[in-house]
Amino acid sequence: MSLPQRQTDIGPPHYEHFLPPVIKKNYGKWKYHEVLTPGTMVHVAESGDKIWTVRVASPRILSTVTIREISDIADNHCGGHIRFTTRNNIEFLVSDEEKLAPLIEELKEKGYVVGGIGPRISNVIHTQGWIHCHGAATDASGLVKAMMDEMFEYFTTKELPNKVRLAVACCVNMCGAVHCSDIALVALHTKVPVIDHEKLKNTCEIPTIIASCPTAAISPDPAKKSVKIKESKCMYCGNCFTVCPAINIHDAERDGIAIVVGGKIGSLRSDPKFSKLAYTFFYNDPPRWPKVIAAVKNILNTYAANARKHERVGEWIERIGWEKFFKMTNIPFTFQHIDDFTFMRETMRTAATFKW
Amino acid sequence: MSLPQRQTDIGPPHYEHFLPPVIKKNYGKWKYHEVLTPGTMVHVAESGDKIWTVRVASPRILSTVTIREISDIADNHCGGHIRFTTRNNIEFLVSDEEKLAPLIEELKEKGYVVGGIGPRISNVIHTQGWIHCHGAATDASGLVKAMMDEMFEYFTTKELPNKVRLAVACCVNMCGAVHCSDIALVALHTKVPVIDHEKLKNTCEIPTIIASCPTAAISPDPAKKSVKIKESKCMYCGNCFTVCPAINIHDAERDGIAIVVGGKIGSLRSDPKFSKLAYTFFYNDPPRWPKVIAAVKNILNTYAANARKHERVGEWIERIGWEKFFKMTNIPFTFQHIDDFTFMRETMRTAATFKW
Amino acid sequence: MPKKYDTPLLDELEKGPYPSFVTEIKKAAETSDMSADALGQIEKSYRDKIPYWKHGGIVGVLGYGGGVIGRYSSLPEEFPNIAHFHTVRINQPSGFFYTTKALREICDIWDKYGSGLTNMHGSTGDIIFLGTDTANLEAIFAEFSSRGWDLGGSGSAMRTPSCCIGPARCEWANIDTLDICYQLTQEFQDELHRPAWPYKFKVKVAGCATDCVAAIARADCSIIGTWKGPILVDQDEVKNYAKGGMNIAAEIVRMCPTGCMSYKNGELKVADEDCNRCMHCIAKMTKALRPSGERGAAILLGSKAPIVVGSLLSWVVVPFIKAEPPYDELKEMIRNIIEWWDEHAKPRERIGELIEVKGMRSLLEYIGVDPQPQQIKHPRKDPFIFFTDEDFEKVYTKDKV
Amino acid sequence: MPKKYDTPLLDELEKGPYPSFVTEIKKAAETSDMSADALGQIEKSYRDKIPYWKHGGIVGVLGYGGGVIGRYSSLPEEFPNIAHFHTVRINQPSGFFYTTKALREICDIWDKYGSGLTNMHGSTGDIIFLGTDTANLEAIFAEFSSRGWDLGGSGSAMRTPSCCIGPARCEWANIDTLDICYQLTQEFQDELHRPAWPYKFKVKVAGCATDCVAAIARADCSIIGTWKGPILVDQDEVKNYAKGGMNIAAEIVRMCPTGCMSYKNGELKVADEDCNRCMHCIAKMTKALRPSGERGAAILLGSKAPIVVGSLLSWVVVPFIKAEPPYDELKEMIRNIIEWWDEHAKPRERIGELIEVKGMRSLLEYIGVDPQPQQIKHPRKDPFIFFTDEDFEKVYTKDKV
Ligand code: SRM
Ligand code: SRM
Ligand code: SRM
Ligand code: SRM
Ligand code: SF4
Ligand code: SF4
Ligand code: SF4
Ligand code: SF4
Ligand code: SF4
Ligand code: SF4
Ligand code: SF4
Ligand code: SF4
Repeated sequence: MSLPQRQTDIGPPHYEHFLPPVIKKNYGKWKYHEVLTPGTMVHVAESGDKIWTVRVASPRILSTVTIREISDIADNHCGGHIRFTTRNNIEFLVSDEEKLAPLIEELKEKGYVVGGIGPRISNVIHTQGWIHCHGAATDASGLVKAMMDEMFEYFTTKELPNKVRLAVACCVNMCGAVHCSDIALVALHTKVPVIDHEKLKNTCEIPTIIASCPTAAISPDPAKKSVKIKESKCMYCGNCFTVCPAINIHDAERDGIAIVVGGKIGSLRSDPKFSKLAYTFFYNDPPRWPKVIAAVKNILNTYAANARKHERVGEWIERIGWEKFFKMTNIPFTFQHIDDFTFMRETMRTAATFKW
Repeated sequence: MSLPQRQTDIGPPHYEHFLPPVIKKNYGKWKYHEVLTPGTMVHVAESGDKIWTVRVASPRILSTVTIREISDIADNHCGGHIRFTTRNNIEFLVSDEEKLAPLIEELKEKGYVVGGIGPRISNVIHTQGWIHCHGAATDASGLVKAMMDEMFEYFTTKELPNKVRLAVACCVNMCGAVHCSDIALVALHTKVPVIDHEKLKNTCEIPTIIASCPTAAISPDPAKKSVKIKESKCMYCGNCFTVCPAINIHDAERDGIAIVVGGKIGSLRSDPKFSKLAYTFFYNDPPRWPKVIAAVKNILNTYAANARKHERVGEWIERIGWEKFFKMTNIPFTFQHIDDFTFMRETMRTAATFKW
Repeated sequence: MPKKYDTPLLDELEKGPYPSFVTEIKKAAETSDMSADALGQIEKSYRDKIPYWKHGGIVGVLGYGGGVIGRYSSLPEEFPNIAHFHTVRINQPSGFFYTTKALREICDIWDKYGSGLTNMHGSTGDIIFLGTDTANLEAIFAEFSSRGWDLGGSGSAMRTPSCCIGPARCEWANIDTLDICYQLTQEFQDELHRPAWPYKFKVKVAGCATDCVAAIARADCSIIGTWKGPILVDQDEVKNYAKGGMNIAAEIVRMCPTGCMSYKNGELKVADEDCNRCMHCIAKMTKALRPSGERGAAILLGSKAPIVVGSLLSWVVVPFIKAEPPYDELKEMIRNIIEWWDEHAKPRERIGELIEVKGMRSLLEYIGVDPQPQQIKHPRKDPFIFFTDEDFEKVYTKDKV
Repeated sequence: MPKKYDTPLLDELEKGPYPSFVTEIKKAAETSDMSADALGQIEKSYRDKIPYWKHGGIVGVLGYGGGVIGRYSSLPEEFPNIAHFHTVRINQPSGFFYTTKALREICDIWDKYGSGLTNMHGSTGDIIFLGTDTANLEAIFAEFSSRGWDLGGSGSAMRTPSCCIGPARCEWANIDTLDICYQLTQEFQDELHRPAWPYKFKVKVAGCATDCVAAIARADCSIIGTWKGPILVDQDEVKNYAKGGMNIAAEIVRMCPTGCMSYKNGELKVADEDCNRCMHCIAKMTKALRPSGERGAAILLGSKAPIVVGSLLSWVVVPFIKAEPPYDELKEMIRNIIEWWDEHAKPRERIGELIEVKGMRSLLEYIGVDPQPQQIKHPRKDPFIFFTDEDFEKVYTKDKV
């Protein structure tokens, strides 16, 4: 069987080939939009043209079976056009109001979940986990599924003070949006990695390993033609493992999950913010990690009940103060919450002002 | 002539010996106070007793001649009691309203300046300068005098939105309050120090010198049994000069003065703040440094005209934003304003939000 | 018929209302041996709480240095069909728009050569095809590229740029995000496919400071649309919002970060010279408020995940640059930025980390951008100030200071 | 008769309305050869724009290691009377209160042995006697100490503690600043006079968060009074302020950093559980508002000038500690803090710098203080988290997490 003629450096297809006609026509000339339901909105162009969007949840891992199915739906209602969002939801677009109801009907019929628009929870940005990554300290997709089952109403119906952006990363490389999310899970190793000196000698470059360590915990071990790790300096980031497979960071009993909160990306009202540590550690507890999910719900519910309209999680916490956040959520405050190194400097309180 | 019997480790005299009777009686039982004039206030105790304070400016350098003179005044009106403030002003205290006017009269007669209470400029925290310190890149007392002559009305009469705390330091050791003052002057060296290798060899410890450099600019020069300085890494802090007199940091032509703004110490309304760089550099221009003083006035006047009541300089700037501060004051923005090293991280803007 | 594994733990994750990745893997596993074995191995991970994947070696297609992530099962005897399980990154079209025709075409290819599993999309933006064998890579590439698709980035290279939906369906886009994304991707084809830089370099393009593509947090080069003119207010629409139940004082005026709005007698006013264009009021009252005047982009640099020196948000480097076709100024600016980084960085040093090491001045001088207060949150605090002799000849001259 | 120098530049600084240091030096120079020469040398500095002082060697009094700063003219031929020009630091009384009798006594000593010039006071708090000869030091010390005065600190030692006027004349003092300052000074006499620590250690005591002694910015150990109870509101006085022209909404309620105040129908309310005790409202409406309930001190550590790692403000370490005579708990806490520092610091490393190097946990565990959210502005961002095996046995136990 002969292969077609390969091409190189052509880049992706030009986006114009894929734009629905109403978009091509009104490109850059939209005037306003209205959110109609938790899963639908309409954008109105200066020309008066309109486009309705129906947003559908996706597990992000899609089989070709499912991609073919949503293509069928898009053929039936959307003139063969479809898009995905930056948070991995699927969007069906129609330029004719009459097409909206039948589209939604078919979607519901086939078990698709409509929602995620407006001040609520949308899809969870996440990473590969045990499904594809060698570094994963947890599974990302499983956590997302377990979490979204419990948050489901906030995707499909209920409102929150503002959007709440969730994320999951399966190690501190954080191939996602954890560091700037409203509520996010990040998997941690908590034990100094174990070195296979024989393997290391043959497979890895010692200077690269030494340079990889953020805390300078690694030094040469000339006797073994390998390296050694100063235990008190290691914070289990796994960067040495990334550059050298002979260093094993995994530990089934001590890998676990932290929850960070209060990050955001947009500049509305307040600057983009980093997420900060809320819960320090949970053991891995697949397939549904009940304690982790309960903890997320605790934070979410406290936010939902107390924040002002339009306040993001981080804005709410900053208004009430972190000591009050810990009090209201009953999250235990530990040594681990206090930052280290020069980061400590900006994060310690430098005012004799307290809430009790 | 025989000396009296020395004592050791006795500490300072007990403060109770020096408290005026009305203070002893009402110690810890004050109820409220009222500012009566720019230089006088009254404190009222729960007992109903009152104490009037008259504050008088001091150059801080006082001759014994002057100390005797103010002692005479205190004898005449204050029962032989007197105090100094944490900003080096002199305070005369009376417990009887009738004594107030004659006290003030004698003070004015003898040329003392009454003022500094309430939302205005008080005395300037400063350092030794050319009067006593080997490290001084300028003279502190001279700058204070030149500045306060121009700010005089803000000490004696005029109000400002809030207190404006001024400070002067004659080198970056900053033996004063520069790093947290509303407006402050700090003298800078701007040239890499010059090493007298012969002298260094005999008088200084090389490891101490190397350790003293914050930027690791200094390394051994074994050939000369001395050290060498990597020019591109030196930011002229003078710390090497402090630990080793064979390293000369002074340069009459290139020593100069920077102006920093927006610091504060109290926690009222907003956390204590560091001062930030406003004007990068002025040449030394004794005896009156006219450009420096004009620059301070420029900042002060812009603040006075635009801040809200009770806003400190730093609070005003943070409300309007630094770009607007630079615009309103016409201060040139230079590469030097942008911070270096890890400090850069917290000081660069991380939002696409701008005023133009 | 692919092998069936007992997956009691994963089966738990098919329950509940949210769409299940397990169901997707099972769907693929009906026809793909790879997906079947993957399911088996993942179940084992769920039981043992560790991953069973090994580091990837260098795998790829001829003439390219990236686009494929090598991955091997560490239990190849137990799960032979995923002894190799590489992912292929295909560069997505700007804005994630597709025709169903195109989608079906890529599904056909993947069913033929791969696991039948995808990520739509990866965090960087690529279409991720999850799991194939080294032997298939050339064929996969030929099939895709002949149909107009190309590989995405990986390794120490330009990474696949991505963008928000922007002008395609958003009233706030100040720049043509889709076009800029496309043009930059084309411009850097060589650098995208042949890793030759110190480390990865990511580009994301957002149409406004709302930043729906997380540019400011997840791209070494964050291009964000902005404008310079005033906010136009339609007072009739303001009244409609009030009628509709919006508490304009609390929800808009009080939440304006610069305090530059006022609302009196049903009239909403903006003191434009104090507005910092945060987008809050515009987003919440889209019918009543809109930006006007000059449009352009801000270039911010440096954001990244925590490894090695802590997570960074991007820093403003170019507060305002014109961004109109053919984008020459923009492209040159980005080229110069990358050049500076490429020249100075150590291996595995992101541009944000390098800026910290070399100082912002070094970069700004190289790319010819003036220092401006719009670049900073606030000026330095400590008087540890570097000067050059030139500064004293040009800036701090005796007549001026 | 001391020599007269021509001082045209300094004479300029006798003009103008603010009191002049030049006048003071001239007054002293009328009878003191030292002050006369000092004036001459300072004039020369004004002309040449550099100081003419040399580093001090080690000079002092028997049995003491500090309290005198050695200083020598670098032009001893030209200005022989200031070949030596050491300063003597005398520990000031708490709150800077004096009787005129005491002042005259110390003037007598200084006129006899020194330049007749003082600083009332130095930045740390001492009375600074400016300029004397090595030969006079023992005599000076004997004269002072026999009259109840002692030297202040210098070198790598406890430095002279100082405090705000506090309960002596201020309605907001939560702690007895004068007494605490005195008691701590007494407690650390040995450490104050005999430098034996890695570097200087400064203590300042403020009665409330207004911090009129700049404790939070200029003391390694900043002791600041605070309270736990509600703010008491006298509504009649609130009305008086309003009548007096105060715009309570703008000046008080809007400026409250926690937004916990409301003002309706002439009534001012504080939601005490949200108040962070910043002192603004109390300071501006002292007749109407006052703290109540439990009083104590917060201990903050680490503030200092920029050399070497950048200026620091003190960090909250002990958010609340009882501070009542005999201050045993407070003294022990401070001793332990110093012990930890003394044990770990390198030479010339201040406690703030050490905390950064060793981590806050090391200190907190040593002094037995629990981690509390009151210690931080916000928790860490990056997940680079240290754990001990003990943490997993005690804190992160399987039944709990
Ligand atoms: C479709 C999408 C862009 C795309 O290219 O795919 C998009 C589309 C819109 N965003 Fe977004 N945003 C999208 C990701 C984001 C992101 C990025 C992210 O989450 O990683 C952000 C930044 C989040 C953050 O700040 O942490 C984002 C923050 C916003 C905000 C700011 C909310 C706030 O007040 O903080 C608005 C304004 C609003 O909601 O009022 C907004 C508003 C909008 C509008 C109304 C813009 C418009 O006029 O069309 C669009 C519909 C809103 C909605 O979904 O509720 N969009 N939006 C993305 C949908 C993701 C999804 O499936 O849910
Ligand atoms: C006498 C003195 C204490 C002492 O032990 O000597 C003192 C005394 C008082 N201070 Fe102070 N402060 C004194 C130094 C300070 C300092 C320290 C410094 O400047 O180095 C500060 C911190 C400055 C800062 O934040 O940068 C200070 C910030 C305040 C404030 C806060 C102002 C604000 O709103 O930010 C108040 C409250 C007020 O003015 O409403 C205050 C209020 C007061 C009150 C009203 C307290 C009282 O009820 O008695 C006293 C008279 C106020 C006045 O002078 O206007 N005092 N005050 C100090 C006088 C210095 C001088 O000669 O001017
Ligand atoms: C596939 C993807 C996650 C996903 O599920 O979507 C991914 C997967 C991996 N990332 Fe990532 N990263 C992915 C987006 C990200 C992002 C998010 C983004 O691009 O917006 C980040 C954070 C932003 C950033 O770049 O800092 C990210 C930060 C990292 C890092 C940390 C780099 C750093 O400088 O901090 C590493 C470690 C490394 O490079 O050695 C890493 C390394 C990896 C490796 C290659 C693991 C490794 O060490 O070899 C992962 C391969 C997993 C696998 O087996 O398939 N990945 N990685 C994302 C790429 C898909 C795509 O092309 O569209
Ligand atoms: C006299 C005084 C300035 C004044 O005019 O008031 C002073 C004078 C000197 N200081 Fe200071 N410092 C004085 C208060 C301060 C303060 C303010 C304070 O204590 O509130 C600071 C900033 C706070 C701090 O401690 O960080 C201060 C930070 C320094 C530093 C920088 C230390 C650091 O860690 O950052 C040095 C450099 C050093 O120690 O080598 C320093 C060194 C010096 C030396 C000893 C110069 C030297 O390197 O030998 C100065 C002697 C000058 C002279 O010839 O008389 N002096 N010094 C102050 C002491 C008077 C007193 O005892 O009351
Ligand atoms: S976050 Fe870590 S474990 Fe997860 S995909 Fe990225 S590199 Fe792999
Ligand atoms: S896990 Fe991280 S901190 Fe520990 S040795 Fe490896 S690179 Fe260093
Ligand atoms: S600031 Fe510098 S020059 Fe001035 S007294 Fe202190 S150490 Fe000396
Ligand atoms: S002046 Fe400062 S930066 Fe320069 S060499 Fe000396 S210690 Fe280092
Ligand atoms: S970033 Fe701005 S322009 Fe782009 S989709 Fe979001 S709101 Fe619209
Ligand atoms: S864009 Fe932001 S800053 Fe500007 S007026 Fe609106 S809310 Fe205020
Ligand atoms: S710090 Fe507080 S207690 Fe001390 S004088 Fe100032 S206001 Fe009064
Ligand atoms: S003390 Fe400060 S926080 Fe508390 S009510 Fe008053 S102004 Fe608000």
